[in-house]
Amino acid sequence: MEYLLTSMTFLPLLGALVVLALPRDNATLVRWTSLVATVPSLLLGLWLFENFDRSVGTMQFVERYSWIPAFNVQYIMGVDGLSVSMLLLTVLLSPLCVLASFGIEKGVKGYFALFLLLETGMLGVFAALDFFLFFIFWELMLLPMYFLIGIWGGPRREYAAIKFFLYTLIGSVLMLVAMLALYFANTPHTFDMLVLMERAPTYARGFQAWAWIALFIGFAIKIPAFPFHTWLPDAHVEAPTAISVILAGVLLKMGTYGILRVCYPIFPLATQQYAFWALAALGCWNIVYGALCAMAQKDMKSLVAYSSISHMGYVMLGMATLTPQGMNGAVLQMFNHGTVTAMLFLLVGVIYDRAHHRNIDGFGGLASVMPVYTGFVTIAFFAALGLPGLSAFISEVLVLLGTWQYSQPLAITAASAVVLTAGYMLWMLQRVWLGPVNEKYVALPDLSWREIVTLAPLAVIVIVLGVYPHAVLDLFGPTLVALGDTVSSAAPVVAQAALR
Amino acid sequence: MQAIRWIVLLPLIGAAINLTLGSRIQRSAGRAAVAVFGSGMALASFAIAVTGFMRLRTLEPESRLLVDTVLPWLHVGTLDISIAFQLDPLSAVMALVVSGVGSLIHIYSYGYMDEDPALWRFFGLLNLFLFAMLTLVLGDNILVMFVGWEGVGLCSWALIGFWYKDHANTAAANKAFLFNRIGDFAFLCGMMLLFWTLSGLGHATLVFRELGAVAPLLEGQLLWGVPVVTLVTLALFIGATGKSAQIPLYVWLPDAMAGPTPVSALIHAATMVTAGVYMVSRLHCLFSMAPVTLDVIAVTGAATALMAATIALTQNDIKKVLAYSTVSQLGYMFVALGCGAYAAGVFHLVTHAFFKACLFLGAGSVIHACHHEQDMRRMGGLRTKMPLTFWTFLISTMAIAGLPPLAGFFSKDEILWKAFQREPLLWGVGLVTAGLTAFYMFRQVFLVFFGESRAGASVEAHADHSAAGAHDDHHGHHAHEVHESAAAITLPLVLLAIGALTAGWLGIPSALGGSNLFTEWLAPVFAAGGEHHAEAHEGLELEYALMAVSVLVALGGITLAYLVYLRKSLSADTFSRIARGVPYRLSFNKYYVDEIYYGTVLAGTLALSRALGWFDKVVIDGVVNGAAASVRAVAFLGGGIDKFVVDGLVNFTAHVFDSAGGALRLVQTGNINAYVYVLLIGVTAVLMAGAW
Amino acid sequence: MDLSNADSLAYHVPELVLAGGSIVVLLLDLFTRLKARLGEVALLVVATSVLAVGFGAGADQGYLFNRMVALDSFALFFKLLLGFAALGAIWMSTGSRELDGEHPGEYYSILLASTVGMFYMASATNLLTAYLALEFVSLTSYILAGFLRHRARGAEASLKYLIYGGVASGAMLYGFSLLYALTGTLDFIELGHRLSTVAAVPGNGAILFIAVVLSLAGIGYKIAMVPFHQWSPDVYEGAPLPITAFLAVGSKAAGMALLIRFFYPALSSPAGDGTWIALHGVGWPALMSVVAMATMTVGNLTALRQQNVKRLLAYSSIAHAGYMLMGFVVLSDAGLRAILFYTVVYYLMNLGAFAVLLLVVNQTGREDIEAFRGLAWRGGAPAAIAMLIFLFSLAGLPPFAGFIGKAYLFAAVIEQKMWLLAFVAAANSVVGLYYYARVARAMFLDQPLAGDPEIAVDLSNGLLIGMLLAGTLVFGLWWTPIVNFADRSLVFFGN
Amino acid sequence: MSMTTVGLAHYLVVSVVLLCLGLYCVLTRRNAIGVLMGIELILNSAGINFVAVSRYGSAGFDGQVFAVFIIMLAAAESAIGLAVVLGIYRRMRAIDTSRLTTLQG
Amino acid sequence: MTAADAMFLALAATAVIGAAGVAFSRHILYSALSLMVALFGVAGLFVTLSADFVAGVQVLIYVGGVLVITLFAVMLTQGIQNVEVSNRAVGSVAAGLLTAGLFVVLLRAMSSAQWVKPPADVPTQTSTYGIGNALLGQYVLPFEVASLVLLAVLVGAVVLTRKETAE
Repeated sequence: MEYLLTSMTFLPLLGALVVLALPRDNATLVRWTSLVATVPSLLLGLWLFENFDRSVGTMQFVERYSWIPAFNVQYIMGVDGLSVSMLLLTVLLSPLCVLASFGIEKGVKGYFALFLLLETGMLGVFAALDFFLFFIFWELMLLPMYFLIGIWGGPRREYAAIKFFLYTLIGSVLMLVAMLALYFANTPHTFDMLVLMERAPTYARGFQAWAWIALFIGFAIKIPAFPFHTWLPDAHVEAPTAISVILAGVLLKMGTYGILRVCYPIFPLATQQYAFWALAALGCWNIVYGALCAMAQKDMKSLVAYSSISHMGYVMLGMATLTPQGMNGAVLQMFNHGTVTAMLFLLVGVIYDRAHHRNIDGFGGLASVMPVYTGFVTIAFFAALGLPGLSAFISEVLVLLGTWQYSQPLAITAASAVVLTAGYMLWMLQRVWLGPVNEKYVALPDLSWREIVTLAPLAVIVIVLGVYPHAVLDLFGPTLVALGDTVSSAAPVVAQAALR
Repeated sequence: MQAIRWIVLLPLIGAAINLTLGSRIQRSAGRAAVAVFGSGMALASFAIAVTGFMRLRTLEPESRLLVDTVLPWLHVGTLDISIAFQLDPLSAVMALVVSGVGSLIHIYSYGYMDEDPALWRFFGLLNLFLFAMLTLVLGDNILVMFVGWEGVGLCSWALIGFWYKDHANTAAANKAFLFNRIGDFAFLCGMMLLFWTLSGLGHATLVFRELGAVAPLLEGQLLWGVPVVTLVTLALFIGATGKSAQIPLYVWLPDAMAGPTPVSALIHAATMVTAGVYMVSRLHCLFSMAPVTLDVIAVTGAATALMAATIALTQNDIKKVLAYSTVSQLGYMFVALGCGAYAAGVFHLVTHAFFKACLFLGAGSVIHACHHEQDMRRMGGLRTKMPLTFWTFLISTMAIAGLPPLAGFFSKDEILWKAFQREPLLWGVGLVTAGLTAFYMFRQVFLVFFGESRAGASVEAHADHSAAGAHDDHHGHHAHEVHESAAAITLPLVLLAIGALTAGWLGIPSALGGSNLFTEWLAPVFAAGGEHHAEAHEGLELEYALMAVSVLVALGGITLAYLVYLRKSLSADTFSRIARGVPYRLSFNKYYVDEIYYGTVLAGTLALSRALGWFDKVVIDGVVNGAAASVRAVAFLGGGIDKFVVDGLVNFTAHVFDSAGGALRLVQTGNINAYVYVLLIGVTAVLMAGAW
Repeated sequence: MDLSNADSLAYHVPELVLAGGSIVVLLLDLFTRLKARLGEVALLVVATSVLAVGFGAGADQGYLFNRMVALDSFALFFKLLLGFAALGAIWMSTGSRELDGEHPGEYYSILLASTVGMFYMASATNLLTAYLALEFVSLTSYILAGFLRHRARGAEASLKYLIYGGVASGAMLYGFSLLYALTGTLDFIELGHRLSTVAAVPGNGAILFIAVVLSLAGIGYKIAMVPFHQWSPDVYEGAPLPITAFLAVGSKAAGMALLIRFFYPALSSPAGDGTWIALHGVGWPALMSVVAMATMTVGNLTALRQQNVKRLLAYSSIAHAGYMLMGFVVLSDAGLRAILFYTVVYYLMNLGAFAVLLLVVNQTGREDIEAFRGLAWRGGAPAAIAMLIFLFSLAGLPPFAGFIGKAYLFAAVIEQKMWLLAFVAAANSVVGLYYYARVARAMFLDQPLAGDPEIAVDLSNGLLIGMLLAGTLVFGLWWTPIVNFADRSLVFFGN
Repeated sequence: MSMTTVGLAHYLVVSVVLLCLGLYCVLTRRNAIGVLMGIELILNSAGINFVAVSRYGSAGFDGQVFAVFIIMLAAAESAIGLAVVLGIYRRMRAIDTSRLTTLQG
Repeated sequence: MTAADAMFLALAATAVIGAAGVAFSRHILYSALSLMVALFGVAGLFVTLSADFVAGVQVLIYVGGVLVITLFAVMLTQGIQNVEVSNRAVGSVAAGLLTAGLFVVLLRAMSSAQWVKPPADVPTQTSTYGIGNALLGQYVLPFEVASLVLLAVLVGAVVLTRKETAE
């Protein structure tokens, strides 16, 4: 499996090209081709999951080729536990999203081609080990995302799309500046992340500080951390279902992934310095703030979007603690949030497809109209509110445990969100699914087989990981321990200019 | 010991099958199939629990511990948690009660829910509840217990809102879950504090059987100047108040009566609400080290017992009376725990499970017979129509009133005795409560079973609405004749009544010549906690005297109820007019606690939420994007805000940039002279800046 | 190698071909019936010239015509680029509907002459040649801008251009005269040598600064940098579209070449480690970095509200001049390399955008954003996708060549730790995206209205767009050839 | 600078005056031909400088040659300028620059 | 004050007054005539600088060529049709301030500058001979290029003024 990561990353792109070559009028063929195009990556992902050596925290399956020698840009792909879990999440969600997109009628070819391109971008981000390559993949996702929201989105899609685009770009340009500064901080100049990590102890404190902040803002916009989050509700509300799923399920993770992949090992000193305010306090605030905002929403999707903000707060908080529990919890939360929120968005999409609106007050009693649907809703909602036995509980409790060691007041504040989360989740459940049946929606059909197939795997993952979290936890345990050590043990450089 | 897991897993399997395939089974194989399957799982679980219990009995008292490790669960850093179950005397007792009473209620449910189309769901949820409760009880560490702890909350939510088409039911369900969550939050905090303190001491563990050994290490550990163990236990106790409906988190329990009656019996009387009691007993090694917490528990318990009893006096809903009575009885248990008498608390838990379950089921039987009428003022005279129900109900009422030799007498008396030893004032409160209990319970009996039938009588306007018409579908059936319920309903009643009659005999104190088997059985568990069970022989006379007093008080309460409600020689109005009716109104309106909570906490949170939602939409969107309020004001004055929001200028920054762009466009007048101006101004400006 | 007039001729083939071609085209127009084929003839001429330039690559380097012009890799680079710009412009002209029947002989003749002027701009090493070349390009540009006489906007553009250019080149001339007065020489290199002593004389600082600033006016107006930019949107809008493209790409590149050639040898000296030291006492790098920031900001902000795509691209090209100036002010070889690199990718993507615009203008007769409404949904999907890629490349998004170009510029700036400049440029990239996205939005997100014509891609334009697109895509992922080429082209006299 | 002998400085002053008057002319004139005249003044002022420096500074003919080129190019510029103006006049019957503002923004 | 000085002053005054006339005159015809005066003044200054050839070119090309075309254009556009005779001036105050500012800046900078000094011994040549030599020797490339420029301008001017007969 020499080209494992490369094939995994670029097979969807190949699929996109095939899709573009298909006849325009045969939508069914396009749909199925796209679905098939996501499968090889999924299989490779599963193979990777199986064959990844879980006992070590080092990079595996590394591929390294020279790309632009003049600029010392290389093509380096490789995975450690952190990347594997995210790759896995991506390849799992992609086929489901394609399946969930079968209802798209307009510009089918374009939609699926863009989706597959997006998948390549996402996989590339998680596999790239050269900063320049990373950046290119990072930006590669912007375009498809812009169009997927902008063309296939809701009524205010243009606004949402451009807002998403601009916000992300602001982060990107800051990242670009920091990346180039880092490039010049090393002699010989390099973008090789592994080398950059090795040299981490030689970067001066001041340089680390501002570069960290610049990168952090870039990543924080993606997470999205307060106060860079306002693009998220808009983007989610307007995006088509599958795109919301990808957005919440994978794209948000890139922010936290980036922090762990770049900020932590390359700027350990700055991480130490800023972890509290930038990550822990902000994360904690995200948790509570997102939950409170979610409570005030009237649109189901926007509620779920704010719940994402809240849940991503756990990730930030957990990773800030640098404790094994906190960091493992954070990464596990990334994975779990990916599956749980994917379910939530798929479920909201189901009702939107039928009723063509998402107003929480506009429904009622769907439980008796669509019992199977309600079953999945219940699983997803209770997973989202952190019910023990379901996956999100594990990660949240780990994060909270880690946080307690780090700062008790933060842990208590964060833990208080369990009440708020339960509040808005149940409140929505009550108003939409319970109560007297709304006469308008008596005749809504229950889930179709296609919808069940998209939801069931996620539900299974949610339950299985609640009982046996080590299936995923083991992947990144050693990686995170090493990462935590790097950051904890970082010491300032003595009398040595990092920038030449 | 591989079998223990099946105590837990069988109900889970039952739940999984019934919840996923149940509706098909019910459609193809009939309602009975679902019920039999569900009940069968519960019974099987009970059977295994019995074998486990038997197995324990064969062991030496000190080694009565069976552990079944199922799966390593969480191993991160110092945290090492497995999914494991343990059977020791305490958890065995609980498991027996839970699965035993649970099985009976399963059977009862088949009779009670005879008209409900979603029987499969009901049985599925009951099974799921059993699973969760048994996990709570049998879990060998705090985290597994927490799984059950929240799991029962989930089931409680689902079952209270079982008839989800009624908005009130779902509201009650949510309320229950949220109040439980508040407790869970505290529980979580306590757990984390405990874990990290122990971890810091080099003994990171949350496993119960190890805690006993490491607990003494906590001595002298401080956090924020307070002993850690006190903080831990207080936090855990707050968790317990949520689950076990104690002040200040009790308010959900009465509302929870919106659920079907078997649910009230199972969850909100016999099992789930006692989880707090079980938890405190389970962790007695910690609680015993925290005298402050014990005091808090005792006082809270006593206050809850008294307060709930006073509220129960005036309620008209048959189930609400029982609900407040439950709250009150749980208060008793906490008094016992607060006094360090864990065994006594658990003993009362067990007896209470029998008689309260029986009472609820009896009430259910009545409600069922009266076509879902729950207002006692519309009942009466059912004694003859439903003899079996009446007798079982009466036995249980006598048990709860503490009349010897029924179960309640022994357990309550032991608590009172321990309370007296600890602090006579506690005993006093307990005694008053006992009297009130006897009064309102017999008030219920008299109103429901004696006198003339008042079915169809009009009730005052201020009747309690929240539970009055639990179930709209069944209105309009009033004209039917009331008759005794089916065997599926009466059989459990009888069995439970027998329990209510005899369960107390397990713990006849030595003062009455008994051997107090129950305390002895639990002794190995509580030995580590240092519970004193050296009987004070010199206080024997005192003990007799106290027993007599409490029996007299109970009889007094019964007599008063008789005078007011049966003989009517005393008018209830006389009492309600005491002190201008203030006490009556307070009691009738449950001290307005709901209203206060709603007005402060809930309204505050919602207001904050709305404010932040607005803030997020307006201010953050504005500020983040770098434009101050002034810019917005300008945009607004310019009449541009609409265009701006609607027409999709990305955000306020865009607006600023756009304005700048607009301004720059104005410079581009198209007049060539002006262009040359700009050129020259540019040059001159640069020259001036550079030359000087 | 310092050749006299007669010897120089052998090294002067590209210019001779162009100049000859210019006359031949005119004659063909007058005396033959080849009117419809003149575009192809002009293409052939430029192609020959470009080939001639190419054959000169790697050969001897030196001064020609008594140090009037230089023959070095730097000049070669720009001549190639300018040749390609002319090729593109002519190609577009042949397919442009608005130029149909508009005196093709004169048109192509002047276009070729203009190209010669640009070649001289890129290779001038003397104030006189520089001025002459600049005026040459200006004069021909005035004519070309107003070539469509039936269009009022064309004449207006031409007049404005002329007046503005007259003042700007007058100012530059005055600046040159002051430099001459201070040093007594017209030769760039000699100027550089003498200025270092002149600048050391107390009291000369102010006049030197004035001379530099005034000189900048003429060159700055060619590359449309603030505050000498105002002519460009009007002229771009009024001129025929291929000419707009030619001005935006060629004229700007030639100006950039002259700017570097003038400022680097004359106003700074190499430090030996790949960086340059500015002439002491004249703070032109600081001045220019302010100018660079102002240029990109003004260009981007003003572009935000444009409705006319041609005009929008005009402002965008102002902004891009600002980006390129970043490479200019860092005073390092890396910066120069970045500029060279950027001119190449800028050529590809900007010409590409104009080519798509031409397609739309040809078929709708309109050049505002509305003309692009729903382009992707009315048969023009390939064109829309191409436009999208060009625009987002202009915006500097990976994986397109524009990003790499911008990355090099940023890298040069960051290497010299000019954080403010980097920050302003970063902010500008974001603003820039917004208006490019507006066009993208019109093409993809908006639905066509009834009556919007179908857009078909014809072979000629399609081929041009395709080639530019291929370049934009390929160089976005594999840009080693350009970077090597740019690296080799950094050799110029005074270096 | 002394007033006794005419030197470079004197010519420079004259050229500065001409430059400024030319610029003033360009700024204020609304008649396109007037503006073009202003440009001629500017070019002339530069020409004076070159010739003066050629005389006083270096002995070569560089400056004078430059001046010849300036004159030549100025003529060319006028030719085009006037041609454009005539073209505009033919169409619009006006050559007022303040009315030539269809291209703006 | 020597005769040369007087000559300089007179010619400078002529040039400046002429230029002022161009700049301030209200009538476009007067402007044109003032321009002629100014150009003659400058030509005279060239003579004082021993640049006879340049002066000759100035008179021939400028006064003889440019000015005649200019007058022609003025007549074509205004004199004959009499549409708008004025040479309207707008914003004179601001423009005055700006140019005055520039003037002051330039003069101040010049006052402290040290101009280039002539080399020690200079062989003098007659201007015309020298320029001729230079144009056909050192500056032959610009000279040739200039011819190309003029050709292009010629063609362009023709195109721009040609009546649209074809259409």
